[in-house]
Amino acid sequence: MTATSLTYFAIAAAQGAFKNVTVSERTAQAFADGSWILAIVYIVVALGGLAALVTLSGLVLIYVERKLAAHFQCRLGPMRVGWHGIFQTVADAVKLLLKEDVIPEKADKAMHLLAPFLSMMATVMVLGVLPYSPILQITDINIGVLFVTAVSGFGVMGILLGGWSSNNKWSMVGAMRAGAQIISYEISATLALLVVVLFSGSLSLAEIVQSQDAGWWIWRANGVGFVSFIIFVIAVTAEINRTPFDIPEGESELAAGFHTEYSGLRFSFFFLAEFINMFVVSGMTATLFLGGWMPFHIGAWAGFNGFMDLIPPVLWFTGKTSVVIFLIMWFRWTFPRLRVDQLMYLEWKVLLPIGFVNLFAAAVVVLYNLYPFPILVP
Amino acid sequence: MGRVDFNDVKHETRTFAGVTVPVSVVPRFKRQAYPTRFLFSLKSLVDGMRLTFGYLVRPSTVVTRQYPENRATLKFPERYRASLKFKFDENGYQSCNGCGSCERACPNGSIILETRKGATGKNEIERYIWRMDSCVLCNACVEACSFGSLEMSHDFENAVYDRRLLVYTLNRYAGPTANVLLKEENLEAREAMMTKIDAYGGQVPMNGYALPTVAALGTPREKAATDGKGEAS
Amino acid sequence: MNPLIAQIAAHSPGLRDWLALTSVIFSIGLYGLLTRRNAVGILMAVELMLNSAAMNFVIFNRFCLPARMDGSVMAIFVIAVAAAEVVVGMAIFVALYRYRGTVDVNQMNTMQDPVISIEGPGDFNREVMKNINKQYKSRHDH
Amino acid sequence: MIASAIYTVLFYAIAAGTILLALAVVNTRKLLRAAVALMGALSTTAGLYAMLDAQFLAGVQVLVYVGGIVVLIVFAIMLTRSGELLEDNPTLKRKLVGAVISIGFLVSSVGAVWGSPFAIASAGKAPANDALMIGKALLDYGPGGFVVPFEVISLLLLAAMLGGIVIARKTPPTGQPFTSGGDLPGEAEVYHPLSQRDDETGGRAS
Repeated sequence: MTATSLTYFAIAAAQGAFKNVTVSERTAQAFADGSWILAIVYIVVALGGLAALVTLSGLVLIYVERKLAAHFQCRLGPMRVGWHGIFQTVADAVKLLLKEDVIPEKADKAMHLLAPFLSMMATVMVLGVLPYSPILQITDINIGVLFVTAVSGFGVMGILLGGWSSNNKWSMVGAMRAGAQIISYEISATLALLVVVLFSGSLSLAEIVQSQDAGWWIWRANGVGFVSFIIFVIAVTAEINRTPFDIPEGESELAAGFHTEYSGLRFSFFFLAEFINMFVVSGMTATLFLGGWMPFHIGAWAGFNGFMDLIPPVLWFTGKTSVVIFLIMWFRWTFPRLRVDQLMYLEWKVLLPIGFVNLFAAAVVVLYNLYPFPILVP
Repeated sequence: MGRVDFNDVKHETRTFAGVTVPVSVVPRFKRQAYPTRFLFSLKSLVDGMRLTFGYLVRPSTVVTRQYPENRATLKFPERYRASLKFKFDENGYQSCNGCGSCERACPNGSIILETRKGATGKNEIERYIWRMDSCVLCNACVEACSFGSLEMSHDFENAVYDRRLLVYTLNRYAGPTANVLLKEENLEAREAMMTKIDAYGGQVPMNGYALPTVAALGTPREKAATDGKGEAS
Repeated sequence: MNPLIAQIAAHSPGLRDWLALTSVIFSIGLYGLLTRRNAVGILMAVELMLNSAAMNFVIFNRFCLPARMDGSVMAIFVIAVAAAEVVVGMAIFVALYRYRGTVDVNQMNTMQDPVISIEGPGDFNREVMKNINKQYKSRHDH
Repeated sequence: MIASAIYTVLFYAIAAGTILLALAVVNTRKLLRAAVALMGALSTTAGLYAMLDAQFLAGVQVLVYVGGIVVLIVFAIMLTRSGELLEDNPTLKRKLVGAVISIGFLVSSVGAVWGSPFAIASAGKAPANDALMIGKALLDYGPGGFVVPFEVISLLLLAAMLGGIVIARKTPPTGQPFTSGGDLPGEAEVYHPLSQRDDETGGRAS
């Protein structure tokens, strides 16, 4: 069975290797061809790949975060488990798995159990539509950008439920803050994202990447793209509740915010969701503004462009995502936390007006063809 | 961001209700225009990021010390306080005369003095008990001591498995009391009795507990202690 | 082909099945509307009803006029109206709660009659009711 | 054939889920659980929209309902403490009346649906890019365009937003009609608007 399916998969991979199709399309094709096993193999591989991505990127990101945090603060960070503490996260994960899963006595148990899964679901669902490379994407839906914005609502619900069901004042306050913060900053993130949608003329993420063939939107959009890039990075940093916008879990005032009462596996779900969220928003930033898996090209300089094409698209995607992740971590270990009123001030009085003006300017640029590059209309 | 320029602060005298007092007149805080403030905030953000990036790329700034490996080369700040210690001169004598200032100065009763009447009729210290388990290392005893007999040392490796072991005798055994000494005719033997016994100091089990991990108060500690105590009481 | 699969495929949902589904959801919403006493609960029931009504547009669009998107547009309007309704509704509930200490719709009867029955528990409510009654009387004394 | 069978199974599964969640919405005593069930019901409805070839609408449904409306409802539940003050069980009479009316409505409407003929378009194929179609329809002012309703809806949303802010505001602004006096000292202590309506001191006296 295993050998057969592996063979099937190898053949299919060889056939479809250089075609611009997603895993879901291949599954549908296999299904239409009547090869059930191949379709099932595709599904299993996709799900397994997602699970592996979640686990691996979680482990790696947590380690990197701790190391970077340490070095930003003149420390060394984990050094004991393995070479330079490289297995520290694994050890922590094992510890969390073995810990007792405590549920407070007065908690609303069903909701308390459900909340981390909602949080996790919101994150993993976005991973399914990110284009990692032309041939590596779980599914490309028509409304990709809308989908990404929509499913973040489940994350808000997860946090709100987690805070409420713990029956703890700190959790509750943290959850309310998180809810207010996320739905506020979602507006700015959407405004920034609409600029890219305007330029590329499509909601599908794969097509947005394709439209950056001639140059990335961050600079090809005549400054509008750069402004919306900055707004987007700020807004998504707030949306994933990271410092300097981490008032929902402000340690100094709220114990740990909405996940104060969580322990063991469920806490690790919240924790993992936070880091995968960082990967997701960085991947989205890379896809929308930095060209996704598109290699870096300079005009018609064929030699340079050819050299850049040698690097596989997955590496381009990973590299760009890593740069944004580094940026977000750099923010975290540099800036102090904002107060609640400053947070709201920043969103409603600074980012929102700038976002609206920027969107209007982008509309003008697109409408009157004010930019020198041609855009690809699918 | 507006800032107060301290060069603009004027120092003058003013009369309030017939009393003339010197005052400092600080100019009113002025908010700068929005674009200036905006740019200033951006600049401050960039400054902060540059600073932390500098820490990231220069490994020499790392201050972490990896303790068990660098035990031999550990360096402590001058005023680091890890445990209380008696000061002994080169002959092994301490200057403590059992006045009890430290005992009174201790905020939580971590110091217990047992004194006895010495050979010259003055009080002298018999046992200086320091309970590390309740000590907060506040340094009040060291400051209270008029004779400079105490100091805070850098010995920080004091971990034990039993809390009752965190009780120390700080002084050394200074020989039996005078009446015991005088009964001894042999001068050499008298000298020997007056030898400072180092082993007298160190951990003492609390409330007379017999703990397996602590060496019994045997020779010479056991003998010395019983000798001294039996006569003094 | 497997006969079971053929059997299942023969029962592919048609227009009437879809409409029956929305009717069921609508009646569930109606039941909630009639039995709930908490205003927020009633609002949720209304959301269910609005939702099923919006789905009807899409169903008719899909089955009767598949080449156009008018049903989707109407559904988007319904969603927008639902959003507006929830915003105002939530504001009203919060204001009501601040003044009355409850959002039980059975107690929202201050405009009903000069003699007000005190239904709800709690001293706060009682005080409010007494106050209202007193003021009503004093206004009529003038 | 297989696709059709899968479609059928999916339809009945999702429909059953939606109905169960909707029942939970109206029957749960704890309101916050009802809100979670409502979120589930609206998400499964999004799935049904996707099955009706309205992907864009499914996205909008999740975006607006789950990300906005349900979150607002949860906020409303928390702010009015409806989750803690357990709603008392409706009386049997109330339940019976509700059940009779809703089942009566269900029977009559399903009967009407089953009895009436519909002009079902046989050869219908949904357009590939529905977002594009919806966008064009929304901004088209020719025949079949919806630009006027679109503008009206945007006005409605603006009015709702302002109304929400004005109603839920803690202290009413000074000198506005229909408010109780303004940001006066002691305004915060006033717990009922009626208690100061006849009061000449503007809320300052207790």
